[in-house]
Amino acid sequence: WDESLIFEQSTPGQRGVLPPALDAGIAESVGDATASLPPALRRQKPPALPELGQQAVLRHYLRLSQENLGADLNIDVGQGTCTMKYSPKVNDQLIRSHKLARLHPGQHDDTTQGVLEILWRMEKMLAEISGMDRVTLQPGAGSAAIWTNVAMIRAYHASRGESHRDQVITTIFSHPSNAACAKTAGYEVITLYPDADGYPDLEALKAAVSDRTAALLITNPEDTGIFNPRIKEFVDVVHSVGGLACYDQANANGILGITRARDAGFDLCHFNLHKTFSTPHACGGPAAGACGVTGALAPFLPSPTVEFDGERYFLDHDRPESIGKVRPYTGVAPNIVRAYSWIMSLGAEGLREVAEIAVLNNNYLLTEMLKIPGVSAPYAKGKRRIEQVRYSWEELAGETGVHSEDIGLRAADYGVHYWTSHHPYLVPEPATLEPTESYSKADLDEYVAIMRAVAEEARTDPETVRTAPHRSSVHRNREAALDDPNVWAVTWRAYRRKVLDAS
Amino acid sequence: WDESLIFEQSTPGQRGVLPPALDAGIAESVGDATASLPPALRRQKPPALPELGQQAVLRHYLRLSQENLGADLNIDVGQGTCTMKYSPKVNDQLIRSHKLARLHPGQHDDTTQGVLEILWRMEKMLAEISGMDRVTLQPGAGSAAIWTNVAMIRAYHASRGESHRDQVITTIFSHPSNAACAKTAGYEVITLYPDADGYPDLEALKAAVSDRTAALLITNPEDTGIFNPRIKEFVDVVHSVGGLACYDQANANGILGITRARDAGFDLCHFNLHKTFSTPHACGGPAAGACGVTGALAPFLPSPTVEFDGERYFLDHDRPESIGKVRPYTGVAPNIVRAYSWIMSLGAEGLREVAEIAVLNNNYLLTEMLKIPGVSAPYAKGKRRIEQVRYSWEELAGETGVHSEDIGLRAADYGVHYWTSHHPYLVPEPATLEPTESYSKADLDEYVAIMRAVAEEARTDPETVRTAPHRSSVHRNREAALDDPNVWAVTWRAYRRKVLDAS
Amino acid sequence: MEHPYIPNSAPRVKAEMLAAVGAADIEEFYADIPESLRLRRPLDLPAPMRGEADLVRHVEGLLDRNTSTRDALSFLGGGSYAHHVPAVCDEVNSRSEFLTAYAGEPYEDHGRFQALWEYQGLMGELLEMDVVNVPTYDGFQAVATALRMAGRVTGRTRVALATPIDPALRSKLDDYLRGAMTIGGPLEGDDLAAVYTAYPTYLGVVDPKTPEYVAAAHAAGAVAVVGCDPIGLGVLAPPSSFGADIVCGDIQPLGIHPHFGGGHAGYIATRDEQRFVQEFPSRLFGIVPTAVEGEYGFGDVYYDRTSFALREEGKEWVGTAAALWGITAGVYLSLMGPAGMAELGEGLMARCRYLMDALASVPGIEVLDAGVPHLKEFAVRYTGKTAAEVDDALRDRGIHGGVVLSKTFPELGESALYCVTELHTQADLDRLAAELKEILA
Amino acid sequence: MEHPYIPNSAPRVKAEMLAAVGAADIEEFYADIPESLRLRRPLDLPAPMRGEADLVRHVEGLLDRNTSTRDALSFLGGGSYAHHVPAVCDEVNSRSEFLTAYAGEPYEDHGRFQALWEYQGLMGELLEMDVVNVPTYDGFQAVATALRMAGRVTGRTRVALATPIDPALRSKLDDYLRGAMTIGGPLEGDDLAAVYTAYPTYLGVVDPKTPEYVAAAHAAGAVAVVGCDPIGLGVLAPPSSFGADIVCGDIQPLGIHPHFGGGHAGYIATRDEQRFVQEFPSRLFGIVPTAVEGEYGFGDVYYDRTSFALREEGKEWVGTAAALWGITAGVYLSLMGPAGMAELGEGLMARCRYLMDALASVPGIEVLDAGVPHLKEFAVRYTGKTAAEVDDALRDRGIHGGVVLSKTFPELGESALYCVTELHTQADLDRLAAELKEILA
Repeated sequence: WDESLIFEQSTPGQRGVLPPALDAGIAESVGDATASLPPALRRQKPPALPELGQQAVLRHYLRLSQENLGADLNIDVGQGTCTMKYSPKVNDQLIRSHKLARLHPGQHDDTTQGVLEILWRMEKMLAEISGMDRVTLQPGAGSAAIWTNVAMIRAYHASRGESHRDQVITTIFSHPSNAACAKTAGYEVITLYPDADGYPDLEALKAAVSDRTAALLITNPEDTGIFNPRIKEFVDVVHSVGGLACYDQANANGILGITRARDAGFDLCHFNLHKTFSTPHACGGPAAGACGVTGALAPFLPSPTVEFDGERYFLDHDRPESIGKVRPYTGVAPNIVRAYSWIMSLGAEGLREVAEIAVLNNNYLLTEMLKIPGVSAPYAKGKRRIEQVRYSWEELAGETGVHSEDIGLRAADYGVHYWTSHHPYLVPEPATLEPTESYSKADLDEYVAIMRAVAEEARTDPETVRTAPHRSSVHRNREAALDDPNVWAVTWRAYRRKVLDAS
Repeated sequence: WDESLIFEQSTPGQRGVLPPALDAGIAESVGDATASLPPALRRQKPPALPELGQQAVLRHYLRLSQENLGADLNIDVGQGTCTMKYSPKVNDQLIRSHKLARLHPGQHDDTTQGVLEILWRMEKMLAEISGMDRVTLQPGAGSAAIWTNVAMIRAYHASRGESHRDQVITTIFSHPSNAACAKTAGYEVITLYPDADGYPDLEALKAAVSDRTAALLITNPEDTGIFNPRIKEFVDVVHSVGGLACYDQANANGILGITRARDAGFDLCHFNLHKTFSTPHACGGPAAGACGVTGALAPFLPSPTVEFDGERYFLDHDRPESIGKVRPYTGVAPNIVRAYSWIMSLGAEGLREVAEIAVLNNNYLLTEMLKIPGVSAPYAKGKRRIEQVRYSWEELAGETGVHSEDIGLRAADYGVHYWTSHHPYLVPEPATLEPTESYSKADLDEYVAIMRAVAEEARTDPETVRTAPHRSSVHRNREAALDDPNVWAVTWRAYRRKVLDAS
Repeated sequence: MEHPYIPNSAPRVKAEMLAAVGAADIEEFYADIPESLRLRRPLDLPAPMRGEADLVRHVEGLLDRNTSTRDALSFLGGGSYAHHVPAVCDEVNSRSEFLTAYAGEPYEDHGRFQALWEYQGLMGELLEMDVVNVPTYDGFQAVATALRMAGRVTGRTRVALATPIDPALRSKLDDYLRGAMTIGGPLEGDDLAAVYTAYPTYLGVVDPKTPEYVAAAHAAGAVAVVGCDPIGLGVLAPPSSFGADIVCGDIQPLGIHPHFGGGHAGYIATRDEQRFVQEFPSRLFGIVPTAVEGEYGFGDVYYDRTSFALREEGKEWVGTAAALWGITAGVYLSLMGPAGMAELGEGLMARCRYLMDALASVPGIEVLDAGVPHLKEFAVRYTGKTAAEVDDALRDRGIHGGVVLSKTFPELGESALYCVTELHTQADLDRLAAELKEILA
Repeated sequence: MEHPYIPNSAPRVKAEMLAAVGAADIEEFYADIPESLRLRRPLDLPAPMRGEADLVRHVEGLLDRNTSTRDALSFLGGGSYAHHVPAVCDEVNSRSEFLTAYAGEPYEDHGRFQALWEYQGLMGELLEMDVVNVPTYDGFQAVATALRMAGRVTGRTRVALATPIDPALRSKLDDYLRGAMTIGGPLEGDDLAAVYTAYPTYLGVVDPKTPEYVAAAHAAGAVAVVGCDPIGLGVLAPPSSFGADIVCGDIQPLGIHPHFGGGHAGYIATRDEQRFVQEFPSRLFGIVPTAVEGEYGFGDVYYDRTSFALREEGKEWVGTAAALWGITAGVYLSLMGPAGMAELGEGLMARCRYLMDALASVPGIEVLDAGVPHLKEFAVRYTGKTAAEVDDALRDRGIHGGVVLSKTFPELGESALYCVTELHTQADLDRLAAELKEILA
């Protein structure tokens, strides 16, 4: 398909779904209830929404869905640091029950004992996995969890009269939200770069810490896939000046049951339930995040917490030191139930198998990728990696002028994703592959074969790669329009006004 | 995609889903229960099923689904006489409830009052729509409903000591199952052909009837879309010799609320719930059929019937004259509930609108199709049609050598279905279009535009049409293999043996 | 009225289209229908529920009056089975692409053809047979057709029944074979077209003599037709291994919910011999090369035997059937694999035996055929209470008891057919035994 | 262990891969992790439920302990709403292609980009505003970000609240604006960055003075931020019509189930002025020509303002958010169209007024703000019983009563916030009134 815009498919008078009719008794009793509105608050002109029959709406969105490449449909190991593992269909089925979907989050606890028990049990399981004392499931995603941790760090220092701590230290290979959340919370951000071996620079950290240090926000393994063996020293350095250590565990998949945040001395950590615990990413959310903290930080957890008195589960809103709400209610319940179900289907032994196979897959992929001429894996040459590897096509680019981005777009022609990864491009011509435990050896072999084929094309027929995609729904964007205020168009209204009416 | 065979994707040791573990207490108590099997009945070698992880199985079938063109995704007016109307998603949602899906049909009536009420109400509604006295919902599809009617006709005559009636009369434009079911039930089949105007030949009928006549099985309108205005005379002729008149109402969509089987004197009729009452066709079933009969035939209905004593719904198995079972239990319940929901969303006024718009759409399509050079609509020139039209590309074929079948395969390249329709090809180079009420004017215009484009291609570039499809998952079959016992392969086993091992 | 299901009901569109076809009004299209046949009043139907939410409330309200096998512990079987349905099965069969497709060609509907061909192949592995049809309506139809196929193959007209069969199936056979074949009599004779054996039998028995029935058929020059629940074939030998000629039955247990009787689909399998293949009325999909080297195409094998092609000269008759359930069963077998089917079969036999033992110890219950192997079902006889009384008492305690046999198998006395599935835990089985002990005390 | 979710756990494959990478065992990959950090015991987790059916039974068993808004008549609102969700919304958002997609490029994920761009456009029509973001997490985040945008646009730091707001939202704002902006004070002054108005208010009022609050903001040189439940905009004037600069809120009412708080997604809309556009932290999808004439492409507008591009130099921060709900809301608005949204709004106002009238006649209930228009919610004060007592009594009668306000709005006394939706029939509303009459008698 190349499906047209829904706005172009409108026919006046067509209806997609009808609201329930108003009972005659109500209509008789109240008349036109909208008559009570002052004229300025009564809509004068109906919204210019398109008018379509139900089947036409359905067909439109089904076709758009077929123009989209979900993880269920491809060998999805190339989403940068954001590879999605298999999200079991049975968990989707479970959360569709009206017992969850049509549960109002403001219901009395007596009517929500089932979901509260799941939240409570999930907290206990994540506490065990991280070694932390308490866990909140309220944050809506990984970045929101980072924000939540920063807010708790701020509240912790404030409670101790140490609000003068105004610096947060992070590393360049940590997710940008670590830096950005700290800045938004009012902190000055200090960024550490890797040393020659690819580890965050411990000496730089030592130079950076002071009594202004509020916290270190750090990932391990970083997106390079290299585990920092001196992580406990990093934590100790920060603790030595009174700062807190906060562990971004978005990359936890390879170390489940192997090592835990608490064991390295961290005060806070967070997980992405969608990355590590299998919930689907839904085109970019809703996801779900979880923050684990030590007892010292627990008073600052978002409100409410889920508690159990031995007989009954209940929400505790009476938390005077809490940072309050980071989100309405208690979190993205369907994803929490999915993640709970996933852990329950695996158990301790299964989680460990997840980690081990994810790491095996990654090192297998590394071995095979490095056989492709033009590919390298910067830093820590010859070392094993944990969950992912940031590769570089620098050599191929130098040879052919074909860039990593081009390779990604050409990969789309072969039916797989490939993402060049986060700014800034510290690694030149980067590509981050993360196979997780979900993909079979045959899948990994196929992915490598695609990479090899594209690399060969870059040498033999670079134009084809540079002008890719050729087999996608559409061809390469003329991107300039996206940064030009005179023509960018975020809505159909704006497009009509700025582009259609102008031509 | 061009997805490989699932048999080619197997890796030993992989598992797709695990059965529940046996409780230790059971295992201890009974030991190996299979040990009780005599060796000849104990499977010695595991079945050579493929071994795949769950995600791989899912991905395989999702990709196959994307290689399939459901009615939800295209302008599906070209499925011969079998066009599918829009099957509302809300009805699919309703039938997925465990209250229906996980209802065992052998449950006690006290535990199935809800579904029995729906069956009962559905019978009443179809009785009103057809004018008949009783309706059974047991048949699994349209052809099974035809069989059921034939079986009731046979039982009726037998009950009256008239088993000498051994002939059934039908028309060439009636579905082949009318002729085939009658034959299978032991009847000699007499087939009427259309007269010059396209109506079944009344004189031929008069010549055919006798005291050997068991029944007339007839469609109206036939697949030509022409309503036979003398239908009552046909019925009267058959009645005059003691035969029964049975109405194949697969094409009822255009006459809902306009005219009824009973009004023309019919003794039996049947509907396809999937054609007329919107249930999805599921790649060719399960569908659902319904047979309506007059009181005289009611004793012969399949067993059980659904009855209501004013307080409670129940299944009545005590029906001594019944033909018995045509299918396990009481029919394809999910489709019956869907069809019930569909009627309930429309009501009498809505059903009439369905009929009227279906007919309007058909006549609009006829007008537009006839503007394409090379197309004709045989019979009854200039007359309006009811629900569908059998067109002929005879002129185009004569001019270009491109056949109707080629046009259909080329239409696939434009993303729509087109089916040449049933044997025998009485109409040369046939194509039957049936737009139903589900498609918008814009849809119909697009379909006609595709037909016009293909017809033009047939003139300007016949090779492209003759070798179509070009944009489907695969190219034209080498069909000879399908009729050669030495190479046909209905299973992977047979393919391995006859093709792979042989080469 | 503008209705969401009828886009051209929008008045402006309607007027435009009438103008395009040169009609004054829609009545004009019905000019051929004589006035005497016209219904000149609105149909007498319930007032519609045009709001989708109203419809949902109405239908959900009705369905809520059912007590499903998820709501109450169930031991019902006897032809419909509440085995576990893996989520992937439901996911695949609810895909719009499969759910709403119909009769497309092997090109734009390549996926459907491949999925059904793979289903045939997966069943072929399970059954160890080379020909399997696109599913027919249900197991009853499969058996009925298999027997008529046997009649055509042999030119004979009598079917002998080797084992007890489902009385409802018997009713179907009586109707479907009427005039063409007779049912009953000994497993021998020149008139014998087929011996029909159920494996397991309707009463759940894996009859050790099954191979002997097959041999008897062959000795008489008849076709051995075995009706077989495929769910057991991870542990039970496939009937082909002891010589069955036609194997048939229902695939509903393979990943398909009971759907109150809507989950049935029939399979028929034979060896790859033309004398059998030519007698199938059903469609048989085959794999075939295409114009492009290396591509797999699919199409109809030997189409010119069907009533689609030949009308009354075809074999019996064919319409659509239950293709979606065939695709679903294919998904199920792909998920289960050899190990899953073996574990499942072992688990069923173990649970069945455990429950037989447990009920045998309940005073007032006699387990029938306790000495022979059972797959998942077995019959019991109640002494002291009627089967209906026991069933009512179980229902009061939130249990769907076994299928009552008292009317259909009067020779067994007050009896019922209990069925286990892999969903039953030890606690479930113990609970049944405990409740029955109380009820029969 | 071979697990269905871990294909390479099959021992033979594992061995083959280890050999390929030249590793003796998997421990080798963890060589960099110091022994002191290694967990040398199994995690202490519940025993797993490896059989899918076991898992289903366990989780369904837990969820069955909930009483949903389908199980009991509900009048809960206050930020989460159980409006009708058309089946097509659920169908689209459960498609694997959308559900499991993530961060693909505009080519292989063209569908996601187009669906989200269309969502922006549909919201743009409803709001009559030219810029709408890809959804952020929830309405709270949308309001919080809108206010910080206002702070950046004006260079000022105070937010004045014109109307009562959700106390939970207030908690969010206190955290999110801390250190950057203060909340409270008059609707005037040189320090005023924004006036925030809820429309309708948390107590359900469509405040006739709303345009005046907007005007006050403008008079002070501040940004007028209006928090708006979009469900009412078929009948309520869009805030842009009376000058709102930033409109924001939650789209959960638009075709998304409450999901026990998982159904939220936030929108932020502005005029197409660079001073606003440059302050969005969120992604904004734009339509763009491609290399092929006539094709529509989609991509990120003005990406170099985000933290993805600039880390701490970007505007606030951005991660993923709630894209699937944006697609869903787009489906909803496409289905409803202008007529649907108008009928829906009229129906909500009528039911709300009817229930206000009905409860006003119940002795012991005082309807608050009865004289001004309400969309779908209103507050009542109980005299004689506490709100908790009334809520308990309603629950005993199978009704989820309105959100209890006694603790969050002590100034209102013993009070509760009742919400109607289009799902309520007259009988439902009459039933509530009758039950309350009994309870308060």
